[in-house]
Amino acid sequence: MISFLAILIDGLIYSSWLFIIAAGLTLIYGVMKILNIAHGSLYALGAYTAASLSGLWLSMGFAPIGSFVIMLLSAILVGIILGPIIERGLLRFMYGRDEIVLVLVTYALFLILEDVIKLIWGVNPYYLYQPYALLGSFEILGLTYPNYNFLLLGSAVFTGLSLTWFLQKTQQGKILIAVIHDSEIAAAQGINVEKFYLITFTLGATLAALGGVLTAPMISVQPGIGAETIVLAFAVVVVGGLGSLPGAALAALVIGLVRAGTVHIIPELDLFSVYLVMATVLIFRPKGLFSSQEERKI
Amino acid sequence: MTAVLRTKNLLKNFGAVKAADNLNITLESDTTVGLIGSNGAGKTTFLNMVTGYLTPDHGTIYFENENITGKSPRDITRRGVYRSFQIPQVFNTMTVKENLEISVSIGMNQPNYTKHIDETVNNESSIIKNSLQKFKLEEYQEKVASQLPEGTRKLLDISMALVMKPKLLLLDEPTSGVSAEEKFNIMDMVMNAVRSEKIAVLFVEHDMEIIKRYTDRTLAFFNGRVIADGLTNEVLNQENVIENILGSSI
Amino acid sequence: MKRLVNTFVLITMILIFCPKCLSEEPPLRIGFVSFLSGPASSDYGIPARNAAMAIVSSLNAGAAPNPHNMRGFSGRQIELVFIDEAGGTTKQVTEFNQLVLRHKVDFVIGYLSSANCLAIAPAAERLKVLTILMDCGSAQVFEENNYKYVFRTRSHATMDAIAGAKYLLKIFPEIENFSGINPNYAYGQESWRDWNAVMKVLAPKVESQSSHMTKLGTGHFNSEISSLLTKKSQLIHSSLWGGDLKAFLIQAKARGLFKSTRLLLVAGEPNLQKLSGFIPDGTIVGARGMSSGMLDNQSDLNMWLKSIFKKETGETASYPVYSVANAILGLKKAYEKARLSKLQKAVPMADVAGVQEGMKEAYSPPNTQQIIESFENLSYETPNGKVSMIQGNGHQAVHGTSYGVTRTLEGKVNIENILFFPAKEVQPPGNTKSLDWIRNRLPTRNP
Amino acid sequence: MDRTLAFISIGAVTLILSGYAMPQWAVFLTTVSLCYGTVVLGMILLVRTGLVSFGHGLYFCLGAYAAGTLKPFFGLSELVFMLIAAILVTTITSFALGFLLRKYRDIFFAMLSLAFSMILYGLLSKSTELGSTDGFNVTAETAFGIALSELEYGRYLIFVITVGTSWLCCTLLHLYLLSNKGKLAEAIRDNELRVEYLGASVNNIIHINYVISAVLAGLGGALMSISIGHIDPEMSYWTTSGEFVFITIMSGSSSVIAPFLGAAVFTSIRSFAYEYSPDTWQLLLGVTMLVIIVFLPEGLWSLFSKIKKKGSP
Repeated sequence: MISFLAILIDGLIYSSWLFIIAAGLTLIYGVMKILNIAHGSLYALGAYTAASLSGLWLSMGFAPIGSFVIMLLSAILVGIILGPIIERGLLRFMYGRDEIVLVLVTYALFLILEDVIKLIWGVNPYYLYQPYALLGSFEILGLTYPNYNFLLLGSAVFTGLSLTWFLQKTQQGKILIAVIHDSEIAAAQGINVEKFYLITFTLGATLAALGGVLTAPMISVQPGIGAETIVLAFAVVVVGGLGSLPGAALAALVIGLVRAGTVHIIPELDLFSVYLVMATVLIFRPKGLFSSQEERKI
Repeated sequence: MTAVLRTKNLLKNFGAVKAADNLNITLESDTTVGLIGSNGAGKTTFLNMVTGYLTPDHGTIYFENENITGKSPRDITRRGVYRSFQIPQVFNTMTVKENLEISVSIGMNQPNYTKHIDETVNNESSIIKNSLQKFKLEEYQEKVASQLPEGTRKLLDISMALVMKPKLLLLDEPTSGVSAEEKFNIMDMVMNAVRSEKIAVLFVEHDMEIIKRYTDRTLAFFNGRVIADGLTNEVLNQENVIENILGSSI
Repeated sequence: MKRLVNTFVLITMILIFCPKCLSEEPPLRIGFVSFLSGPASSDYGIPARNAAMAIVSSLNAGAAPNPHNMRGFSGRQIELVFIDEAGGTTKQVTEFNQLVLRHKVDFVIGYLSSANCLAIAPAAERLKVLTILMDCGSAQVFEENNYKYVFRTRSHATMDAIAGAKYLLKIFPEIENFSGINPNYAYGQESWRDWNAVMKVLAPKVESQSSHMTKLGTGHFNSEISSLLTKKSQLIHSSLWGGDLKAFLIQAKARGLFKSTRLLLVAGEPNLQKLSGFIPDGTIVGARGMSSGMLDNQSDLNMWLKSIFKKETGETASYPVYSVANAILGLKKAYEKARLSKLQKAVPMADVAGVQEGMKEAYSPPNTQQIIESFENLSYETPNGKVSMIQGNGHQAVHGTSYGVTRTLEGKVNIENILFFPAKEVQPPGNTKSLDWIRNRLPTRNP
Repeated sequence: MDRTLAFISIGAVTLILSGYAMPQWAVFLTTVSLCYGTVVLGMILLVRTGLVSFGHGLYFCLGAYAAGTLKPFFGLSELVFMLIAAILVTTITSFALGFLLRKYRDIFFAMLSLAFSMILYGLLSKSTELGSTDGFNVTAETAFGIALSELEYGRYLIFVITVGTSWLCCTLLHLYLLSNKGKLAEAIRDNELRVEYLGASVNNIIHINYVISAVLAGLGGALMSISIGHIDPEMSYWTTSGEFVFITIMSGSSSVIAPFLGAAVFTSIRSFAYEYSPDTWQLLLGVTMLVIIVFLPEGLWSLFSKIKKKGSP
């Protein structure tokens, strides 16, 4: 009973984290058809920025609770500065190239950013553990969880809902869906597709950074944290169906719960449980959980 | 005359839309049949079912008295049913000549895959030359397919289907997207090639001038059903055809 | 005193017979390989690189204390060529080849990853270049092979498990059960396997409850912590290190895992001070050797190392710094011993025929062969005590280790109740395989 | 005589002859490049078929492990047997997986391949008998029955065998690409539907090409394990496959020589970056990648084909 509940809670927390990162990735893929490996670097940059800025805030003796605001600002800062730099400065010259080439471009970017991070922050770890314990904790059947996890869960739900609202209820969102559906037709109808690419990439980058920002208090921020994350996010996005937001949510949930389950029940399988899920889903749903099978028109 | 193609009670639904509703159609060898109908009448669906791209929900398709229902396009093609497409399906990065070479190499060398392609092409060079000539593609033969004008792409598409000596040829709107001046040219070339080979032809067409000029028999589809079938002149003058199909297209 | 005389003899003889030798001999080139990128760079690779630079520049200036006070290696200056250890064994073997064949380095020092050590060793044999593995823990390297050109100046990881278990049973004899959380790769798996083997021998009644193997770089330990919380084991054995260890501690502390459970960290020391704030008091930590962080070692050598490292980086010397010192000083000692013994042989030869050739040979720098001969079974002083190369046919270092428990005072992590385990208590004698030794109930060396 | 075939053969003979005089480090780099090149040779066959695998590390690793485990499991360390083992294991595995993968295209093919290679990585990392993540050392003690360790030119013989195997793979693949079936690869990339409607089986051809590319990757892995002397599960990690994809895109797929050129350039750049900027080699490699992608969209080989076109208008 305890372990069933624990699997559920642990799985949910892990899923929330996965979803925040995967949401940005799947959005970028949906609109721009770019599977962005540099998403991992943006995640790391978010974590570093939050650790530095919030660390500064705390060391100056301001109210600790304010560090949450700083954290949010860090994510936006990374997204707003780097999103446009990367999209305008590099990616826009690549549109129209093969999807695989675009993956390689972002891989190159990932390599570059890894070293850039090292040049800016060095290799010594940064910590931001204060916010993790700041919100107190709750106990359930003898298991203690910091309330910070609610923040993670809340952020994931908020991200999911607000993106859905944006896509379905706002004018801009509807246009974006048109672009997702067929960017050529959208362009032919006079939609400024490039503007939407910029908006999407910035939004996606902000979400990646947010993922890093929210993780920073739980880890030691140091080189290499982006590399592992990006493969996981890939798995979520692919399992969910590339470009599908609800798909990413479901996939994050499935992968999160499966991972929590394996850790509790058969810890030996932890190393590849994610990939087993990925292979299994792809075998039975070749294009992921949420994707419409399109007949080709001939 | 023997029946090349026979369908029995073909049914196909897409959700609530009936794309094929109890189709019983027989095609004889050595005839040219037109298939008309408004958009969504089920013409392409019929072609797709016959060639195996779609499986009917119900009913059977016989080709030369063999049940071919549910077989793959490849199996059906190998039996001698070839088709062209509304949107030309050619190999875009290859030249016209290479497109034909590939067609020949598949068609003529089923058992001999490991042979060097040049050898195959040399052996069958007369076929390729012939096709290029018949469809006036010689001047384009070194051009890459993606850079051809639409009419030429259509021709290439059809010529690829014809290279293989089909028994039944299905053409899906051979003149759509082609200028008015070009369309008779194209059809003349196609029909000349077909007639010399004694092939049964079924083509889907919106252009009644083409139908009148090139077909003996016409089938009219409406909402997935055959509403008229007979000599072209008679069908085109049938009241329900004028009302449901011709009226809307004028 | 004897050392001082030797050094004096060596310098005077070189100066008398070959006055230009010291200045004219080209510098020795050492390829230095450590993680400069990736997760292991921050706690291991970069401090190691910085330590190598600090130590070499101090040695080149002749500023090290006795017995390492000679400039460079017996007067010859040292140059370092740095390579990143990241990227997998294929790359490492390729780069190793480049270092030796193209950059013509005389020696190679480095390697933290056991996979790299295993892969590099045969390559070193093939290229006949003296290579010192400075840090990797796998016992496999010398227990299953017989290398001529490869040395390891750190003891292998089996010692950590043995000393840890002995320490645990001494301070916590009533222990009934334990669980483990270890990184899911060879080092973590071996660490857990050795630990279980040792516990089975030393305390067969203690129950091994559950084992978690976490992927490197996981970051999220909620599931593992929940599982450990439900198990309520008295002790958690862990060989996590670096970022993973810190993430685990942050998350476990916030969830009160350590209220009822004691922690034993096999590889806790490398970043002990960086763990201030979340490492629970009473955590049992191993030193993976005898780093000064644990032993209050006031020797000149230790003071020297601490001060030059502080000067270079502004930081306190940690585990990898001592690994580098072990490697470089060992090589220096072997080189100088080889040179000295050549010169000593040369003195009686002065009388006999072929004087010229004999002298020339005697004053020429020792070749790899001669250095290897003097390195084998060498005992030498390091900042953390004496190291003896007596295992693996004289190629594998043996030294003692210590364990202690932590107590954080005013933001500084202190270690109390330190117990030192001499080599013979925690290391198999001679060429016995470590797992066999454990299974045979750790017989001590026969005199 | 085909010009490409002549070039490949002259190249192989030149390598073998000059290998005797080349400095050892160059011989080593060449060996590594040839191993990578053989893997990428298989990748370009897939690219021609319109598929990119992000999991070819699977076969690279399987080939290496098949070769490496002959000694511990069967007591064999004959180089020829090692290569045969690699061919057998990769053929069987890819034939089985091919039934599944041949239905996938684009990014889904890439991702499912990735998942499989990561599962192998996980399995190997768990198997302590095979050294877990540390892997184990591999030595070919004999080649064609000749004891390699006793020969002074043992290493050179391995080099010659590597060149020979690459030459054979290259030649055979070139001939295959020119055959009726090989030509269909490009047809499939262009328009699968048309291929089916001409009467050829797209699935079969993809399956065959997949097996061929897997065997080439396996051979590359086996040869690599012999030259490097060590194998570990990292060979199946996604970054290894990523490198193959990079070399493939960098080389261009228009010639069977391109992969070897690409692999040589890649190994040299990486080696250069490692040595001259050990702290920022990733940055250097990333920038180089971008430069190549931007300025040579058709791959390195386009440099040569352009020159050729200029030379013979």
